[in-house]
Amino acid sequence: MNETTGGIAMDDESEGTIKKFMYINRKAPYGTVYALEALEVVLIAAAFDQDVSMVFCDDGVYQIVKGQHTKFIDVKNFSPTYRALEGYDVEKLYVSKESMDERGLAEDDLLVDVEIVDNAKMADLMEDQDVVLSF
Amino acid sequence: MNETTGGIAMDDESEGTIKKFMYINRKAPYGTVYALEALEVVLIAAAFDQDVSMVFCDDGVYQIVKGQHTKFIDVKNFSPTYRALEGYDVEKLYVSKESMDERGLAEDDLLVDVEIVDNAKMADLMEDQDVVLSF
Amino acid sequence: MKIGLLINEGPYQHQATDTAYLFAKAALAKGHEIDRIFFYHDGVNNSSSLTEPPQDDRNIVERWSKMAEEHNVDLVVCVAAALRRGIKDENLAAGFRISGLGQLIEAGIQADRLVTFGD
Amino acid sequence: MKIGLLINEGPYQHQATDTAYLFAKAALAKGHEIDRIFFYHDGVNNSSSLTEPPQDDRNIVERWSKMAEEHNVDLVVCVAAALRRGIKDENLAAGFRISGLGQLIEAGIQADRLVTFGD
Amino acid sequence: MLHTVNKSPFDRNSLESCLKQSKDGSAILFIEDGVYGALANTKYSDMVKEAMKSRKMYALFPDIEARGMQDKVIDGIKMIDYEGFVDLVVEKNAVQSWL
Amino acid sequence: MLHTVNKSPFDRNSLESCLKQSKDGSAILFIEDGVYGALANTKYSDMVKEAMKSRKMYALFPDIEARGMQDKVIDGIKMIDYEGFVDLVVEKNAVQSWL
Repeated sequence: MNETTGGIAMDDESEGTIKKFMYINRKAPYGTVYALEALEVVLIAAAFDQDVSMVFCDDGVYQIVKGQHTKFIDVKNFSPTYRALEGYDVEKLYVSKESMDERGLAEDDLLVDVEIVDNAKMADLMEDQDVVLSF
Repeated sequence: MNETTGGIAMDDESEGTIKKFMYINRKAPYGTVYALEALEVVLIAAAFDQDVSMVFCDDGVYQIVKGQHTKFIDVKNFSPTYRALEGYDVEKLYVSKESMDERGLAEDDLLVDVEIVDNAKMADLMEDQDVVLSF
Repeated sequence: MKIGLLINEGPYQHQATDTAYLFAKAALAKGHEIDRIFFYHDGVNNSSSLTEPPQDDRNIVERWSKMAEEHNVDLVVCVAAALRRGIKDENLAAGFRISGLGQLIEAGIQADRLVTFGD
Repeated sequence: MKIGLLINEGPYQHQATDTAYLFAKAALAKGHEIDRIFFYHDGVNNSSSLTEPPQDDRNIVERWSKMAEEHNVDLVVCVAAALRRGIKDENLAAGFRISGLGQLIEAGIQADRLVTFGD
Repeated sequence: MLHTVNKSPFDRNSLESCLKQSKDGSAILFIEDGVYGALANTKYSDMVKEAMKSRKMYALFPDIEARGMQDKVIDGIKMIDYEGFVDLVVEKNAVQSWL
Repeated sequence: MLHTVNKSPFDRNSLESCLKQSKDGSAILFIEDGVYGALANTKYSDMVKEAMKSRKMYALFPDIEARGMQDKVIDGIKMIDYEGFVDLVVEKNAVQSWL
């Protein structure tokens, strides 16, 4: 457990608690490091047995678009990792309908299965969380 | 001279040249360091006897608004320094009319004398430069 | 109440660290506990012992160290983000420790509130 | 042609430094001269000798050092910005030197073009 | 829920995003360059006033004053200091920072 | 003159600012997250197409491809690589980066 939790042993207090964590991704990949380092947080978080959901809205929807090839900017293409999330039991992925529409993107453009929700539903989901981390 | 030029002696090649330098300020003060560090560049640049102009557009217009009091955010108020620019022979200050209008600002809100120019004139001024530095 | 903070930007470049500090100070003054402050992304640069701001400017790194000492605040720097950006034990300021991302999740679980400051 | 660059952001956090590097590499390959690269704001963090990215990632600092060595590019780090952010001679990577803002103006005067990369 | 906005609406889309994805009854706090979103007579004032009908809005006074905007804030936006910020965080169930 | 835009128009105002303050006949290059401004069928496509009537537009292909946008670029925007970027800088009298 120490390995996957980033080198710490969870104490008694945290072991019993299950909180709702939401990770909100609002930024495009590659232009800044937030998308990559947010993904690293979610992968670690998966080991803690909390209730995890991930949101992609605004330019964050570009993170999970198919067909990324980063060879010529000399940066690692981390988009395949989103497909691995399911194996970490991170299954609640929500994408903003309005953000998709503004960008002319369709569900078929995305490389993972997601639930597409409108702004009102997104606001409801957000309101229901214990901890919201936004990148 | 070494002192004011940041510790360097200008060589023969640079001594004879006079270029048009434009410093474009597009960001608000305090939220990021760009406004302050851009001002530091302009103060040094003044020692080089080049043709210097400064532009304030977009949120950059907020840099030169009167009445800034930074005591409670524990940061130095550098706005008085804009008034000192004249003493450094930096006299060409241009402010975007459209940026002022969108923000509901009037010339009277500004702490220095400036020339207010519209987008077309701003584009003309920019086009006329040898070196444009944008912060 | 137990409050945790996440800080995503470095010192001087963005106001985020200043706001986080002044928020933490106010929370401590009101008797709340600042459980842990986690430094991620460029936020890890808050822990560099080598910073030397001008005399008339605030010393951001020292402020954190002092807060850690006076109020027993746990200042945790993300190891992966720190290695990418050149923060290691040799230039780590007093009061900070380097550890894994699990510490951030743990802060989210243990604190009553987790507040993010960034760009 | 003589080209100068101004880099305003640190490594890994923003793509600006990557773009600047690939631009400089292409310019050198085409036979242009990269006269000087000036690192300002968080850009000074490009010169930290302590960075240690993951094995499968690019090493941004080393790339600059290598370029300086192979093509005699003058890599200048702004002293005031560097002190604020904890870059000093003791953690300055090979090929970089610390100097004043005058070097930026000088680059603007001497180079045929000055291109800014930032956030 | 408490939402914080720290970017100018002229520069970024975060205020608009926040208004669209926050619920009626939630609280919105303007901090740092976000305080430019709390001002009267700007391109964004009407959008903010409309949102104020269903949400409670706050602005961090130290940031307002730093920027010289103390006389320009929209009526009805409550000015608070860092202590008030802490109180809001304690009062609400969670905080979302629109960065 | 060459203008570079490195931010998404959805996130920042820099593309709009650039279009308003650049002259007819100038060149605009989309790089980094700026390439999202070069795409068809988005909220900003019409604004960009209108500007293309009087300005020459380029997009950095390595950035387009990194983001998986190779099939979505507006017709008439010229794709270039880093060498093409260098050529543009050399060709034009000065560069303004809209950061």
